[in-house]
Amino acid sequence: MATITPVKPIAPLDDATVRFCGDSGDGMQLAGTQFTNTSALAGNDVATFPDFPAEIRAPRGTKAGVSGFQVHFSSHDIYTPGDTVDALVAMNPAALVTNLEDLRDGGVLIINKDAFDKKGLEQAGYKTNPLEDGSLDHYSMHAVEMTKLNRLAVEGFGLTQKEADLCRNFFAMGLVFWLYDRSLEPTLRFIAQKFGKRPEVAEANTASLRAGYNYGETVEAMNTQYQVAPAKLPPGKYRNIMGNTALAYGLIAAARLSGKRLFLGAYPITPASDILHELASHKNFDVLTFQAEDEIAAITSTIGAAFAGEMAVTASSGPGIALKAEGMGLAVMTELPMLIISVQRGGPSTGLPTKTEQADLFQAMYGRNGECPIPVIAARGPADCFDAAQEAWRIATRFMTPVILLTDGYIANGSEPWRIPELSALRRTEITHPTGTENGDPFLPYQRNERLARPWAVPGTPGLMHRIGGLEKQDVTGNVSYDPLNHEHMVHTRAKKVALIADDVPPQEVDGPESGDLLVVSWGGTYGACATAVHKVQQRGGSVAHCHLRYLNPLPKNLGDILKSYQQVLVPELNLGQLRTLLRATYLVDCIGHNKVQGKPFSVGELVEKIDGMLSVK
Amino acid sequence: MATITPVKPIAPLDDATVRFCGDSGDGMQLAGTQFTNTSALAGNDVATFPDFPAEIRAPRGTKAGVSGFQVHFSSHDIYTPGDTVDALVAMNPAALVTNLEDLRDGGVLIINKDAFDKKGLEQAGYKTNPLEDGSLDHYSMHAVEMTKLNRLAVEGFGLTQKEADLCRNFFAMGLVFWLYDRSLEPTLRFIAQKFGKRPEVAEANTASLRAGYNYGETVEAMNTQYQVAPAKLPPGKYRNIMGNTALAYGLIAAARLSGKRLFLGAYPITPASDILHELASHKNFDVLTFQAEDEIAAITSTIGAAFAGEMAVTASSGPGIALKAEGMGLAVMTELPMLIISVQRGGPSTGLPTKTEQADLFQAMYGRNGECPIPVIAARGPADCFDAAQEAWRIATRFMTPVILLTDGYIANGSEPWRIPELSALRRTEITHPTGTENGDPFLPYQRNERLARPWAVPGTPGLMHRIGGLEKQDVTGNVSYDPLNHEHMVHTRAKKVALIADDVPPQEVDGPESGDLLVVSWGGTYGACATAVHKVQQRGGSVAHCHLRYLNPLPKNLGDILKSYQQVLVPELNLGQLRTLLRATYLVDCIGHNKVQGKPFSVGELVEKIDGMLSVK
Amino acid sequence: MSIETALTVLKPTDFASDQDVRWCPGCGDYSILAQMKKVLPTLGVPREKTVFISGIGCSSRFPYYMNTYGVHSIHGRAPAVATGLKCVRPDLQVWVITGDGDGLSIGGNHLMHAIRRNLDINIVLFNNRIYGLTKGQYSPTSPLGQKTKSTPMGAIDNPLHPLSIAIGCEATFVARSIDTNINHLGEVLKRAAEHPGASFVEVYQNCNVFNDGAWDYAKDRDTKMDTTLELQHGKPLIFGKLREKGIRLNGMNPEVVELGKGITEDDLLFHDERSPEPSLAYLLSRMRYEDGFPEPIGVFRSVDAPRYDVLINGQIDEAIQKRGKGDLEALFNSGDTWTVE
Amino acid sequence: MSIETALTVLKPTDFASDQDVRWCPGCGDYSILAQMKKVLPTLGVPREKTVFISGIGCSSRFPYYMNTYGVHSIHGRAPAVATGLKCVRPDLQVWVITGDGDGLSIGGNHLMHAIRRNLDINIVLFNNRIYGLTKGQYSPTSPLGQKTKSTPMGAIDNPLHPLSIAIGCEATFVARSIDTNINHLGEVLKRAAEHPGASFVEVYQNCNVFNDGAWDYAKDRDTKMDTTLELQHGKPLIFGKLREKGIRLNGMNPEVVELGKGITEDDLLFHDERSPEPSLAYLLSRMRYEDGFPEPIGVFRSVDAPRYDVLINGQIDEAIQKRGKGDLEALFNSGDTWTVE
Ligand SMILES: Cc1ncc(C[n+]2csc(CCOP(=O)(O)OP(=O)(O)O)c2C)c(N)n1
Ligand SMILES: Cc1ncc(C[n+]2csc(CCOP(=O)(O)OP(=O)(O)O)c2C)c(N)n1
Ligand code: SF4
Ligand code: SF4
Ligand SMILES: [Mg+2]
Ligand SMILES: [Mg+2]
Repeated sequence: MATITPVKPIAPLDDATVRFCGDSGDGMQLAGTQFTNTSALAGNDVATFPDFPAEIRAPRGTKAGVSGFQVHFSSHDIYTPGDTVDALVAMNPAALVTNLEDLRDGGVLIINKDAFDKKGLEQAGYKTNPLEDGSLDHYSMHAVEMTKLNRLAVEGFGLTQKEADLCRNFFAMGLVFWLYDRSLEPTLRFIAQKFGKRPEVAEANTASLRAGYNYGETVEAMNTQYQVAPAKLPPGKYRNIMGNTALAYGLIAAARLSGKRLFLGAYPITPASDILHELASHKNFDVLTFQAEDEIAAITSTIGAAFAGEMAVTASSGPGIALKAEGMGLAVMTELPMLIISVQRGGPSTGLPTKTEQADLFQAMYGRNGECPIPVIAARGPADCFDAAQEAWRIATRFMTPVILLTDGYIANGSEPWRIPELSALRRTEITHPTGTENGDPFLPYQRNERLARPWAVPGTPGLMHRIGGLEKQDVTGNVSYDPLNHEHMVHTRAKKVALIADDVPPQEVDGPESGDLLVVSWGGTYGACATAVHKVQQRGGSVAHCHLRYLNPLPKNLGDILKSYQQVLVPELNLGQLRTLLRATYLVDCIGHNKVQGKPFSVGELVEKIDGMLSVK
Repeated sequence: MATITPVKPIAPLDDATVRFCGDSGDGMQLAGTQFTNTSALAGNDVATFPDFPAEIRAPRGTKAGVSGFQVHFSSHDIYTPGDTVDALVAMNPAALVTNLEDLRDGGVLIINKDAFDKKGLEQAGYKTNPLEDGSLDHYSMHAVEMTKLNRLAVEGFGLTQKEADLCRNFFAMGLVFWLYDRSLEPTLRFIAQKFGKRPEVAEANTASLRAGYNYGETVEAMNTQYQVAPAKLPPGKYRNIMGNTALAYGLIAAARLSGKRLFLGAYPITPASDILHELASHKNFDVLTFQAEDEIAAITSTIGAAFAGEMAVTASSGPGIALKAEGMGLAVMTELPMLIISVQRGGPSTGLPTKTEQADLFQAMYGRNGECPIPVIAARGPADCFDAAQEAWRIATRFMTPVILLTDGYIANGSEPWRIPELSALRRTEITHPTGTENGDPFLPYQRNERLARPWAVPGTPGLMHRIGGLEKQDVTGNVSYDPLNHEHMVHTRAKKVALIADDVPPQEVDGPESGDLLVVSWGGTYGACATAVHKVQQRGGSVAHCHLRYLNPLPKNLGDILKSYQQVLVPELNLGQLRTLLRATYLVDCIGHNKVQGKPFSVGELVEKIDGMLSVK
Repeated sequence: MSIETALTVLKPTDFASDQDVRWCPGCGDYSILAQMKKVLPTLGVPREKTVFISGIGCSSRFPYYMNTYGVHSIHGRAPAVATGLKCVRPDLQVWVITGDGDGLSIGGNHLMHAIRRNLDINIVLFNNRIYGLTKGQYSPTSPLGQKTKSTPMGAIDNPLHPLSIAIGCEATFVARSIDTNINHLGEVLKRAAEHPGASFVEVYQNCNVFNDGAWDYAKDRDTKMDTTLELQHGKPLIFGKLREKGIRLNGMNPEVVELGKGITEDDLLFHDERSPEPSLAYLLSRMRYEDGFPEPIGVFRSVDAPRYDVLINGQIDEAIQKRGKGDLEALFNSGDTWTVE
Repeated sequence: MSIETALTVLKPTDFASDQDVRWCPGCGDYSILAQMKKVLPTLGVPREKTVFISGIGCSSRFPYYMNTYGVHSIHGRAPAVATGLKCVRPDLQVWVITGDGDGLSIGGNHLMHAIRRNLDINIVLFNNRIYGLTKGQYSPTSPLGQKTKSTPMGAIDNPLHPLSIAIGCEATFVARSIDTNINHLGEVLKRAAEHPGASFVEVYQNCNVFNDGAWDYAKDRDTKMDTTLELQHGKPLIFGKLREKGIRLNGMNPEVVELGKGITEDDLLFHDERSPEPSLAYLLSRMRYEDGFPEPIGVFRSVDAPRYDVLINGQIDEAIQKRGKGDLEALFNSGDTWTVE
């Protein structure tokens, strides 16, 4: 196969989007991750979007079993995994039929021809073979006998046929690596490390990878290679990171920098489980992970660990957060610092467990009995989870309050380059625990400082014994109190304490002109799509600015003024308008929503269209 | 004691408010209830407000152990138990000190003098004896040696001293009965019925009651008797009813009139438990009460019973409702009719379990993951619970949806006269279950009618076997679907279905002018105080109207227009402004809040003051 | 359970719904599904009178594959859903399908209470000693030391034994079977269905993706005769390839003995599934392979006791008998009333 | 439990907080409180190292009355709160106070899991067979037929037996005492405190307002010697006013026998609280007054086993030993990195 061929032309590109798709068993997530890492190492900015099938493995070859991984890589800053795909790898007919619509006209289509047999076509619902009926003519299509070629490549390593076929994703990777002129080195290192204990597998995977690469280099049909130059990212050391990993790192860093043990009380649930998995693998950082019997035990054990004086965290998603409602009430009443991480997924009820959504903002704000305010902040992307986790802990301890941190399935599983911070640049959270009272005075567990925070006295400290609980407390003493005016005072105090956080965080910034025709207000994981869309319109001279909220409760102090500086306000959300409702109620501003509830992120294109529409109406 | 004395003068009154207070063990609730019934039977309109101590019985004689019961009775329509008290019965110093501030200047003060010994005074925190230090001079005070007189009265019935003292509340009742010229008959009947099996106790109580009455008639110091004429209530047969009882009756009636068994899945919690108790005592109405192991089992068993085709209900309060959040999501996804009754109490967390509050509206609206709309309606008073329960069931079955019915501790334990409805006047809810499909067509469990309701096919029906659950459903077929556009369609469909209810309910009415200076908007248990306050100001010519909402989700269709017809909108609530937030977000109207979070209802006076203030500012 | 005779004779395939079965190829769940479909037609209960209720988990997808009524509810709550259903509709045959996580972790309390109430429902717990659906965390039945995604250094929670718990919660019917032991499994499911009261069945189920081989010792053709023991009512506890071994009681402790050499069947412990005292069943539930015992399969306990669904409806009948069928008019007019003209 | 020696010798009153005790006069909770205050000073753990955690119920007010750290948490969740606390702070002595409703109804699952994890906490369940705080509904331990506010025609749920459940859930320490049996109660609380692992103690407690006399048979001076049996390790099961009766094993069934007439102590069942096999403890937990047995009090089971709190912290130590104390810089830089100039 390795005949010498003339070097093919290389076309430079600004950016490109590749999607690998195939059956759940085809190793597409691995292919995507490797391609991402390689691109990142090549200096591109990258953004990824893994798209899993619903939890249960569907029968092989069916549409329900299709798994995809999209990588957007670029020579400039990017924030989204891309709207349309430039190159699609489809390992079987089901993958083709469910993904083709996202491939741009004229895009590269790489297909495993061997999978397009009668059964495969039937399972995908094809009446005729698309490889033969001309329906793919407007793509740059490469139907490769991948199964066959791959088996040949790994012959002689003593693998069974099933094992041999498991290498097929490396063949596909090799081909795409060639297409985008990528180095094989990082993946070869990965293979050596991962399969080191089974040399025959390592060798076979290597052979597959090279065979795919060589196929691209050799075969006449593939006549153009593309190259995406390194991006001009701010200088620094980078790595690629997934949202849940970054979140876990942020928690570990926050604990270390505040001198605390880290306790996670959690019950597995998609897409939050990886936080548990990640933290469980870092026990040498004094991280205790407790897989509780349910979400209620998860949050109440978290309350126990918070009372004990350590950094206590619970993490879950929609239905699991619902179960924590009563516990959150206790957390508010006891005024203990802790983090509640809500990785949003498609709802309501069990909903769409593997899909993303932003529909749990109301739940975070209001999903409890009584007047029960909890600060809410949201991360805007995978790498930002690192910072958001630390900021949440800072607020929690400064104000002695539980804090809800919202992310979503898209952020949690997506990845992007992360500029590795200098340790010295990280903000340390100073925590002081009272050590005693003066002159034998009684300890007053609900006496407050200027931020209305009460003292965090930890068990083991002589002289500070006290009792807390869910009944209304008398201010200052913390004794149970049924006094009407004290109750009103405490309801106001708890509300005011949360409101005061607005004084402790930076004022809201706006990206774009300080006033104008349109302001786009976003929160959470839609940051990338909104920022990109606004930039695009700005570049065309549109009078539009972007305001992305990290702090949802309390809202930033200057937000009202900002909103009133623009003629129109657009609030794009992956829900039916939850932030919009909050903004309307708070500022009486007639915000317009752009809402999508399809279990998937916004495309930049649809937002640009919406913005253009609003600008032209004016 | 029974010497013949001249008849004392009788002063006619429009209305009066009496409060009995004493230790939890003093039988004040019974005294209040008897006085209420007697007044109602005398044709007065009545409204009551029992005020329990927090759950645990405090040591006898302490302030924490004081229990009170207030009765407002009148010759005209009344809606509240009264702001200030005309006559206060205080059985001990602790009761006096905690209740005196509500007694109007010059009011009647009846005191059990025997309880004002050193220990009693100390427990109440009195430094000097108020009976002697002149501090009670501006009341019409009667310090009666009740303990002693009562023991004398029951001598000879063979009671122990402890048992004798237990009759003391009847002595106090007798005295008050005399004061307001009430008949002893109803209470004598009650005694005969209740203590029939222990004749010595019945006789002793009778003797105490009469002794108290005779004391009033005889003793020189009590020189005026008052009389409140019967009220001009609409003609009909009346009885006195408590909110939780009326609610239970409403449920029983709704079940009967829709041809269903009634299933209640509930876990005890104050102040909702009485619904369970009441329903459990009416098993001969085919009422099944299931005391579940917790609130989660309560709501999920309710879902099971709803799937089974019967009328299924769950009832709880704040923390218990929080635990039902996940179950409510399943109820929404399965689109089954059922009722979720939330009897609000003071929050957050365990809060103030025996006190009232309106702070769980947000929880009802938003306390779940995902876009998860549930219709919310609220009862406005004790008797209204009867109607509200039936209306909730009507909506649930017509639209195939869970419905949340909000009441509160004030309504639940309060009582008022209830005009007993004619059976023929009650609205029947017609329910049809599909019995089969045509020509062997497959059954489509998510096919919708014009109200977007799906068919309620019940197990046992041949040919209609189907499966439901919490994963997103394909519309029409009900199969699990991960399709993005179907998900969006279903999210919109569920939202629209709830929105359509607004077409099915009467338009919002306003009490007062159709436009003007001020509109007072209220919901739930504050109806009485708001209506009374608005009437008072209207009588003085103030340009104010009252709009009381029964339907909170969806809001009435004409509400936006109504709000915009007034210069100002006032929203009084026993929370920090939850309805106000909804109204602001929905209509962008700058509603003003009047908020109180003290675990007790509004007084008419404070609302009048607020209204006057707003009218004068204008 | 009240069983009505179906008019038409049904086949296993009649119980298959039109939905694609979506478990991983090779999953033990398939075999349990197949046995269920085989058993149901033999019970004489029409499909429309049969309801499957489950929580969340791979196992809990079960109802979708049955052409009966069904609820795929929320995690851990199936026993409670079933309770509401069965109370108002005691005429229905109700099955609860759960997993070791669904039933023993988040749903432990409901399981416990459904069992103690002795509602006439049939609970089948698919025990694969792992969380399948969420891709491989340890479960309450995972052995100490098991390395999973959430326990990279090994599990440190003592595993729960489903049958011990059930017996600790006043269970009236307790049994165990194995996914691949198809005849035995069918028989056990049938016995469970026929038991009037709450039946609790643990099925050893293989998750070949996240915990492959967890039960190999009990399933392997070569070892299973030595590692499991088929319980039979009134029979001594004998096992082994040649039925050469038995269980004898030494005080309160069971011990494995070889038959022959002076030990006869009469020296062995005899199984009595109907013993009113649950201590024997409890003792059997403690016999573990890792302690050198064969693990009993079959019916551990089957005793008659009042059923909650019958009692709750019985109180209604009794109330009606005593007080007459409820009369709304009389109810409304109870207590003191007065008339305003 | 790691016990440190207090420098000053404390008295029972030192453990009283400044809050008024607000149970009904005559409530059995007072006596339990008094015994607790007596026992704590004997344990040598300073007050500040002691934490009481409860749920909701009359019994759960307990922490307010102790001059230690405390959490009056939410209904049923105390074991979970305690778990979080004990994991991060194994140096603290943690008590969980719960009721029959709090612990066995809403909180059953947490109780079960705390017990099986064998965390070193001491769980005391005040069993008054009623919901006290909510004024008189039946509880999971209320007997069949009991008429309460929520069961006007009598309860129809089979009662749960707290100790049977605990033993069904792998408990390492299980005991029972009675509120008014003050010396015995003190002794049992002390044993519970000293047990390294999860201790579960059921206390028969009288609610004189809503369920007065529920335990009279076991408390009444005239009958208690016949209706209860004080367990002693290694001793035969003897009871009766004259210690004239005993418990003998007949197969797997216990039976009451009269001593003398050919029956000697040696024929009786001997108590072995340290038996690795929990079947004896289970059998003892089944002996009920209503079935003609004396109800055992004292320690049913006390065996050593690995503790969750030790193991979870042990894994941290092991990880540090193997991989070094976590280095943030190294963590951040793990995996492939690249530098942008
Ligand atoms: C409230 C809630 N918490 C968590 C989850 C996530 N979840 C789904 S199934 C499952 C465990 C499944 O394990 P098991 O019951 O053993 O079933 P299996 O998949 O092994 O058959 C979990 C944790 C959920 N769906 N809902
Ligand atoms: C979530 C929730 N549900 C219900 C309640 C109401 N409640 C408080 S205590 C209690 C039961 C108390 O019974 P038990 O545990 O036996 O304690 P006791 O009062 O008898 O000591 C209930 C149902 C509550 N506080 N929270
Ligand atoms: S993950 Fe395991 S239990 Fe779930 S379907 Fe696959 S093999 Fe079966
Ligand atoms: S209600 Fe019962 S348990 Fe509660 S304090 Fe009173 S006597 Fe004790
Ligand atoms: Mg499992
Ligand atoms: Mg109790």
